[in-house]
Amino acid sequence: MKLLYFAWVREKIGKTQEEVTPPDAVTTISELITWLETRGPEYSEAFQAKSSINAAIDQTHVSHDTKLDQAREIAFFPPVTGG
Amino acid sequence: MKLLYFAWVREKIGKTQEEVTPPDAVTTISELITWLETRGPEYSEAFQAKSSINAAIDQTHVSHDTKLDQAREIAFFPPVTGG
Amino acid sequence: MSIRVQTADFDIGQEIEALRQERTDIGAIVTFTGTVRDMAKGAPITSMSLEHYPGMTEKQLEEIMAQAHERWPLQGSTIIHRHGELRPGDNIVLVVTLSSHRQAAFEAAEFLMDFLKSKAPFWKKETPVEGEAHWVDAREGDKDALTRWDKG
Amino acid sequence: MSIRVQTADFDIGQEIEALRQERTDIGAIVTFTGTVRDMAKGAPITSMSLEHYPGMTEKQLEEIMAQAHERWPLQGSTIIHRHGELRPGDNIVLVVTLSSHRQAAFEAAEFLMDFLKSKAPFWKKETPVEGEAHWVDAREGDKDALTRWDKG
Repeated sequence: MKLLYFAWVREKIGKTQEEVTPPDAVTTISELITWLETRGPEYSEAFQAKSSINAAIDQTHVSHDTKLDQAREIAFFPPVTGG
Repeated sequence: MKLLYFAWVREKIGKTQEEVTPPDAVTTISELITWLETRGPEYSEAFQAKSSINAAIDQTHVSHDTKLDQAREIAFFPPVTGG
Repeated sequence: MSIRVQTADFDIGQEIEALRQERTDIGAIVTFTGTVRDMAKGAPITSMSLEHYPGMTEKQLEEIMAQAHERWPLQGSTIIHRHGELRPGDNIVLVVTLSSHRQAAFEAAEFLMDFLKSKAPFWKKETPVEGEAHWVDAREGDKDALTRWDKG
Repeated sequence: MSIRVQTADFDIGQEIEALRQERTDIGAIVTFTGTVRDMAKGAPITSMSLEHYPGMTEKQLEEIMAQAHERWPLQGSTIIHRHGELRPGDNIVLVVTLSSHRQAAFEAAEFLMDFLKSKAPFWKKETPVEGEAHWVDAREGDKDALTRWDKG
């Protein structure tokens, strides 16, 4: 699956996007975050304040307990500040 | 005092303005209307629907029981429809 | 603050630029433009004529604009209201409000429009395609709209 | 209905004209323009950078605009949101709504702005005159503003 990072999540992780293949046990956004945090300090720092991290599956806002199912594109970003 | 008429009040009375000198007994807007109605059928027709007639003394909206006092300019007009 | 009652048309973009100029402290600009509709109560019209009370109009608009500036943190505002002969599609009225806060700019513009609709001494006369020209009746809803701004 | 996410500036007057064209059935036109303020939390800034999520932004704006057209009798609407580097005084966002009724035009414009502020995937980074560039914190008030449109 393709992961996208925006704003300070992107800056902390140090990349705008990447392809990952998490283990089968990873079935929700929350589990995906926990798995990502094991990949290095840049991830654990980026996801430290979990309640401030928004997620989108295939460009739709979702909560952290949402199932990944056939997700192709998952994005992580801080609360939005446009307008 | 100077009287001004607008919109259909103006059209019914047939003039845009006039100078009048009502008797001393006329002390309120309401009494002024009653006196004007004696001046001819065009006035009694214009003031027929009294509750639809708005009045202003010296360019400020007033109710019909307002005293004329030292009024210089009194205007009569229908409910406004601008904007 | 700028108030104009005129027969001439106005340019919305120009009016905004006249207020904002080179300022960099503005966060929100709201405009409301009212235009002549081609239908009135289901019947097509060919033109509309707007009469007003010169002197009282300007006085009232100045008072209400001062009130708006007291109630909301505005950085600028403009009211332009046309009078005379207008045709369907023509501009009638323009309100522009500038503020550092969007809610203030929106509310002040709505407040000014509610006032213009229910208190400012303007009268509209419509000429329908068929039948005689007639004065437009006041809408009770416009008075009701204004009361929502009453305090306490 | 027109939605654009772009780095280029926009001209408010032109956007209004593009919607109204020669139409004579419109009664009310509301615009909201958001601009970059020179101060953030009391400290002067030199610039602002806006990042967004290409694809998701457009998808979301189309959905919310369709919702606005369902809820209010709109005759046209435009949303333009800029991204990239901006300076104090620059335009950020434009919303235009056309309706035969003024209240509908006002409410739809406010609804679209509340959505843009609290849901659309844009992020602002400010560069202060002194100190380091920082990402702007979300305001709780913006989320609250959106909830007022929730239906029973």
